[in-house]
Amino acid sequence: MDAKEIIARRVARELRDNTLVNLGIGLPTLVARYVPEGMLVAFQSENGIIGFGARPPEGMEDPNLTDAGGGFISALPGAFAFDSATSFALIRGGHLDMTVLGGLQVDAKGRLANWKVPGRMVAGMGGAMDLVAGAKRVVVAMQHAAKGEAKIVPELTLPPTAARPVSLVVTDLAVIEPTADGLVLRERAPGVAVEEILAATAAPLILPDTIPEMPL
Amino acid sequence: MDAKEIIARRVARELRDNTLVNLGIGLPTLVARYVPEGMLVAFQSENGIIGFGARPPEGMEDPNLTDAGGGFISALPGAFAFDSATSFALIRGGHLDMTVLGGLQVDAKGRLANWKVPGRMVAGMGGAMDLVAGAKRVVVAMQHAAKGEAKIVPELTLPPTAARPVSLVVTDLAVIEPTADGLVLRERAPGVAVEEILAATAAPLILPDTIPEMPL
Amino acid sequence: MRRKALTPAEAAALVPDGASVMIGGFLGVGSPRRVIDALVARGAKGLTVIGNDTGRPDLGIGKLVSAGCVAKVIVSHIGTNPVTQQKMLAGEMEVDLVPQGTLAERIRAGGAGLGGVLTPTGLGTSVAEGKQVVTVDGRDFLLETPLRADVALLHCYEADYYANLTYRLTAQNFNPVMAMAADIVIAEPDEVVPIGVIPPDHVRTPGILVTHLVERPQ
Amino acid sequence: MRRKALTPAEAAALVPDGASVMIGGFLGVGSPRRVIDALVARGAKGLTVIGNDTGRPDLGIGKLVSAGCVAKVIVSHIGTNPVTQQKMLAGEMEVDLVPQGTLAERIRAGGAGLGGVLTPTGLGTSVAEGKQVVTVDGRDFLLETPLRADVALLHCYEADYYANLTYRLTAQNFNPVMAMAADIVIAEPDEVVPIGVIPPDHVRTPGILVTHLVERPQ
Repeated sequence: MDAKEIIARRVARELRDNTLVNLGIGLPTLVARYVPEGMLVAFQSENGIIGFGARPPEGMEDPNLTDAGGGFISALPGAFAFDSATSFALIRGGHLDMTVLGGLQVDAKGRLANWKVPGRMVAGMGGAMDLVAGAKRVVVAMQHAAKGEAKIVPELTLPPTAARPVSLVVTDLAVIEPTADGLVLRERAPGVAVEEILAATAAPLILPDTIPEMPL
Repeated sequence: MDAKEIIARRVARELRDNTLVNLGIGLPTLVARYVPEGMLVAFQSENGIIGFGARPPEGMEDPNLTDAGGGFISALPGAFAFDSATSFALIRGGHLDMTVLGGLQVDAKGRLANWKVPGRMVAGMGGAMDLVAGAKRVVVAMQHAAKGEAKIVPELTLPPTAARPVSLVVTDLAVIEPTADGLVLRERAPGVAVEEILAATAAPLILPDTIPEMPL
Repeated sequence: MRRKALTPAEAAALVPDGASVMIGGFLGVGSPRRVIDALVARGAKGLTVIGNDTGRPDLGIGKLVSAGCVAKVIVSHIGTNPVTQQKMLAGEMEVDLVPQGTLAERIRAGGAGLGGVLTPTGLGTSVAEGKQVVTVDGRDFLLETPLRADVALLHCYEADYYANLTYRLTAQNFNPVMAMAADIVIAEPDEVVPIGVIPPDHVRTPGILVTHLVERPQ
Repeated sequence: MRRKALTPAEAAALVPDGASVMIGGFLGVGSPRRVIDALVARGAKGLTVIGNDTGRPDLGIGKLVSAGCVAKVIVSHIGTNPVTQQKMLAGEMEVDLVPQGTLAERIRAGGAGLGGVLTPTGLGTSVAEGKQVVTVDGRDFLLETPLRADVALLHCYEADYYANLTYRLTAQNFNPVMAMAADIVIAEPDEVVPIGVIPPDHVRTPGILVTHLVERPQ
């Protein structure tokens, strides 16, 4: 199982029945593949649809039906299409049970940075700032480190996406929960030792008595 | 021709081709009867439709299609139905070319009062405050006096509907235009002398050299 | 979520005495008549009702006023209901009057997570009393704050069993904004259709906002 | 008003060099492609473009960026267009980044006559720099001001000859709010239908907002 699959499978465990969930573009979209059997989750794509499904068969794509990354999707029975003002009224208004976002950095206070690397890469925040400000739960899905550099850091060195802390961070090595006391190491990836996680993490981690392996 | 018909016919002369117009409930709704031949005016009813027509024949009414006074109406080809937020976005956003409202008082500054008589009658402002704040032109259609009491007064004694002055006042006796210098008497009703208008008006009126009869 | 349709009485039982309740409709058009009748039958008490108007004594929100279910109303217009006027003057019921467009925006703000909106409406009138005036680009505006409620009672035209809703002509009015601004959202449809029958572009309120669905008229 | 449909070139001629232009679409989906191509063909210059993103170098608003038509963009995302990044870093084009939900609300406010809205989005980030913070019921919000433009270029699914518009699925996005927030509003439909064919409940943008209609694709 590669790093992305580990992350996506573990994040999928955070899904709950009868909820509305937004998946950011990139890694987070993989989560939709691992919805637990029998569970009904409505996915929102912030470009304007709730209740979308997989890419249609070749030749049956509709240029007016895409996800937020521009990929073709299908509409499930009971889908709802809407404009951008409505989309973000749903997001900002607290009607979204969970959002899953990619991350460049998370710091000891649980703050996320994911839209800009000054002087190098400016993606823009897109919907991320609204999602972090408004969703009931914010789950960050990201690789634990990038090119050997820790992404979980004492203090953000990149521009923050919001002042509000995220709810949970899921990486290929660990599940980490930001709390008022600091970052708590909740779970290890299969076969990963706590020492390995500590070595790959620049921020201090609080270690509970038991740190089980992730259920995947 | 009775007082109401005079007022409605004269206000109808203010209609322009290809415009969006809101008619307040009561006297202003009569204006729709006198749209000049060949002119296309879209009427908005603030409860949620643009492009409505007359009451349908007996037995063909729809309980979900009414005007702001609760009366049955019909939908013309090309009509648009909408919710209250959209309705007032159109009104407040300056998309309405003209509104015609009833009035209790207008003062020398052109300010309108039309929603409350303290201690006696509280109708509520309904959409009137938004209409006066947002419409490009605000025309007041009212009887010149009520039970012998002047309704055009030096200073409002009733609670104002807005700080913004109205554009024109049309009564059964006169057409009066609020200007920066004060109220200007523009026209007389057929057969009505200037002296008669002055006697029925408590606010000072500016008298131009010629004060023609209203075209009806 | 698939939703079992409730009877109007079951729906009315979800509205606690003393609750704040948004009720869709404009002079009763687009109001949930069956749930209103069930609230009257139940003898609901002490409600704060947010809506466009208080209808007429035997119409729309007016039925609740006449039956003594209402402690306070937040509405734009009471001119068509003399019972409201009497109760207000007698001090039996509180009346908070809000310009119609401001009412729609305040409810929308409550559902959209906005802290408020700036409007020119009401400047220089009694509506401005006690409110903050904010200047933007040299123009003054009133700061109007969000409105939310414990319960929203909606009328709609069609619903499917996800509670996706459509509205009809002028019966739409306040229903869509209210659907976003309450903790419990109860929709009373004229017709219930299978999931998948309403095209995605025709849905006006998504089922994820609606917590309870009332059965179609029997 | 009944509207004669224009060719894309005639529509592009209505957009002056140096104008501020709102353009509907999300990564090109729901963008008025034929009018964009006509603007490129005309060699438009110095535009300030307001939209969700700058598409890709050969897609959506990106075509205007690549062709050098654009002096400034006000968008939420540029990550899919390296040409935008290059021009920004080279100082050839100004980029103003706005959170997507804030962008939608600012445009809506511009069209709805609001002086601004209060949002929690952007608090504690660089988006808050230079903006007023307003406290409502003990919570902080950013004051975000309205956006309007000289011209709005929309894509729609159907239009009738009053220019009543419908949109389709995710091609709706920013088009409806932009329709309310510009002096000149040009709609590019996939299909033009007779007046009266679109039911009143299915119209999403009324023709009274649309000043010019583009012909259906030939």
